[in-house]
Amino acid sequence: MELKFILESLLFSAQKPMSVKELREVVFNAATAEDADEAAQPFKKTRDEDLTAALEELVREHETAARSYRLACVAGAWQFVTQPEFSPWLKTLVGVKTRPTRLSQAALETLAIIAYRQPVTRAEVEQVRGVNIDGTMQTILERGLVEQSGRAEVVGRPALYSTTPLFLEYFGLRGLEDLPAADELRRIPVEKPLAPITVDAGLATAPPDQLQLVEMPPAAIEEPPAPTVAETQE
Amino acid sequence: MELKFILESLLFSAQKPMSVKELREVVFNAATAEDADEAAQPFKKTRDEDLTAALEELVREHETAARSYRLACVAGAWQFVTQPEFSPWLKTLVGVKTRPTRLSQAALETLAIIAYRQPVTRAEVEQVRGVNIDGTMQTILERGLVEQSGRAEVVGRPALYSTTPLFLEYFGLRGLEDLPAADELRRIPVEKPLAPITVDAGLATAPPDQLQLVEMPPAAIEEPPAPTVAETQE
Amino acid sequence: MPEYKVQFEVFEGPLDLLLYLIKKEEVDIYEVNLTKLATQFIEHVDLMRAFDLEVAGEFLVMASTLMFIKSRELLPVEQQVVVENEEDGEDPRWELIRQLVEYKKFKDAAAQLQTLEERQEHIFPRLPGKIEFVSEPVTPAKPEVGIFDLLNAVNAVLKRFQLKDAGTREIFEDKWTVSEKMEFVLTTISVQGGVKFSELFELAANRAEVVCTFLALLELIRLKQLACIQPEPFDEIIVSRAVPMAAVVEAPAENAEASQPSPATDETPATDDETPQS
Repeated sequence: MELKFILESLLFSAQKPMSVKELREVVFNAATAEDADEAAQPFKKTRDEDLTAALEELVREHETAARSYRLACVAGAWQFVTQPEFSPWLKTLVGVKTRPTRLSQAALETLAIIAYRQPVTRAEVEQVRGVNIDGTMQTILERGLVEQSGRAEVVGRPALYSTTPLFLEYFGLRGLEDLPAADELRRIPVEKPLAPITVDAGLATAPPDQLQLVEMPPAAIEEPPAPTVAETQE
Repeated sequence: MELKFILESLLFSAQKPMSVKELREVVFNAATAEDADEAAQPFKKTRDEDLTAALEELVREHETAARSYRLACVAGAWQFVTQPEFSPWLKTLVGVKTRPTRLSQAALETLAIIAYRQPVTRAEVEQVRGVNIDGTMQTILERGLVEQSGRAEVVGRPALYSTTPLFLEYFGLRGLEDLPAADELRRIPVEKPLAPITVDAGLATAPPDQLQLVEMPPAAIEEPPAPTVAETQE
Repeated sequence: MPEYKVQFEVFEGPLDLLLYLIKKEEVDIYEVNLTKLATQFIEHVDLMRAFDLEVAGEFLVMASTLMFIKSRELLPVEQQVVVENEEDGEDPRWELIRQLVEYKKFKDAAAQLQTLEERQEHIFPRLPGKIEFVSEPVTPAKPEVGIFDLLNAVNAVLKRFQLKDAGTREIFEDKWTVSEKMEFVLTTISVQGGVKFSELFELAANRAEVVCTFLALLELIRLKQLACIQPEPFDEIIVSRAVPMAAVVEAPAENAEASQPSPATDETPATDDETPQS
């Protein structure tokens, strides 16, 4: 029995990444258990160097095999991971497919305001955004990202809205305190500019050649425009 | 992107065994999602035959690679499993499997008859075994390995019994056709030797080669008995 | 049926005992001397009784069948009794052999199932941890920037001030207003055409100013004056003027020649046949 295959079978079946230490413990325990299997006993004195060497060899072998998965070491823990190019199918598998299309910019703004100012009334959000938010509120309510959390003690007792746990999940946040710049944004009231500064699109002053480099027509958004990418990639 | 690698990555990441149907659905959904990845789209029309062929190829490839795990199909669902020789370490890792106690010889015999002759009445099983099977039937019914599957259209309309999917899972069988020497045992009206049976051992009339076919050496149990199966399979 | 328990430890039934006896004789089922077998069977039944084991009815039925066969053998053919149930002169010896052969096959099959049963105890399925695709960045290049990307970016900028501010907690006058910053942002972009997100904050004196600038940015985006683009996931966000509707027509041609930066796949995957065999 080769050590590398033992480690492979362990990493293959483990529910979570395993460190060299954890692997050593399993190999040791299997060798010294009361009813230890004969095959397991010779590995009693396996050292960390042996383990590391075997793991490195496994990495090489799986790399050569070039299958849809590979052995990887992340933060000192070893695990099998799938190659990134299979993510479209894996996402479908784990049900990200049910994750609806991306939120619109309007919905994101509404959501951001609710997230930072919760609990908040619809009127307050509208005041900050300067537009009617009936549509976007409905969207984010339906998607379960916000919910009614009470009623404000003011005239008419309007509904108060807060974000839901799903909101945190959707954005990969551990908690509301994880929101970027939470402190500042909670405190500073957005001052509405007295007048829209440049509403008129015609006032663009940038020379055309510059514009072409930087400005991107909505159509170009899907694919990153080649020149810009090349410049900024590294 | 090759289909087999897509399936491999799915089975590699799935939390449970997946049937061809489930795999087809994932491949289809990934291809037709609103924001479907370009790489996923070409697999929209993948047929079950394509999937099965790809899976069979994967099985062969992993068998050839001879690593610590393999791709297996149990009860019509595909999954990666470790090779049995690594169980000393895996037991140490995940703890001893919580498998029910092993079946008694009597239960195994009853189960074998039901498996090969299903659907079958209790009386038919008793006839083959030559004993009353009330006790063993109760055991295997309770363990969910067999179930009542109808009633025979004969006097008294006795219950008919069949094996369950759990039966296949318990023994790690892909399907009923995977039962060892299935063809032979399903229909065996035993051929009557031409001459009457000998009173005296010396007068044996049955040719030895015929006899050898009938008796199965226990050694052949590990692997499905290759020659016998091969001859009768097609 | 308490009586079965004891017997089953020894033999699964009369057929099992018969097979055992045949095996002991080292002859094939078809070759077995049934007369001899009958004698041995009855001996064993007697033995079981002697050991005070309860003997099930099936053993007694089998014993009588064997006795019948044995007695028939002793008579010349013409004197043999014709049994009522015997169709086309069915030979009870053959009937027993047939039953034995059939039972033997299933007994073998049961042994194979047992092997499979034991084998399954040593097979462990792969139970991978759940994959999670929670955070958006996993999705490949979608350069349009969401509000949270911006927030993340400004957070990074703010962190730079965290250390600076740590010691001196002065109270700043609110020297900046969002309106002013909106003008600042627009001016900067007009002059430079487009700026990196972080450049907008380079001159900021403290966190309050950063926040002000950021809110200005948000407001301008809302007014559709600005567009934020992230060429690659995690790349620096580029802030530029939103394209006026009229200008769209002119722009696209430039982007047509999108390069195909597919990195040469020199490490061509080995064919699967080459995977190491051990």
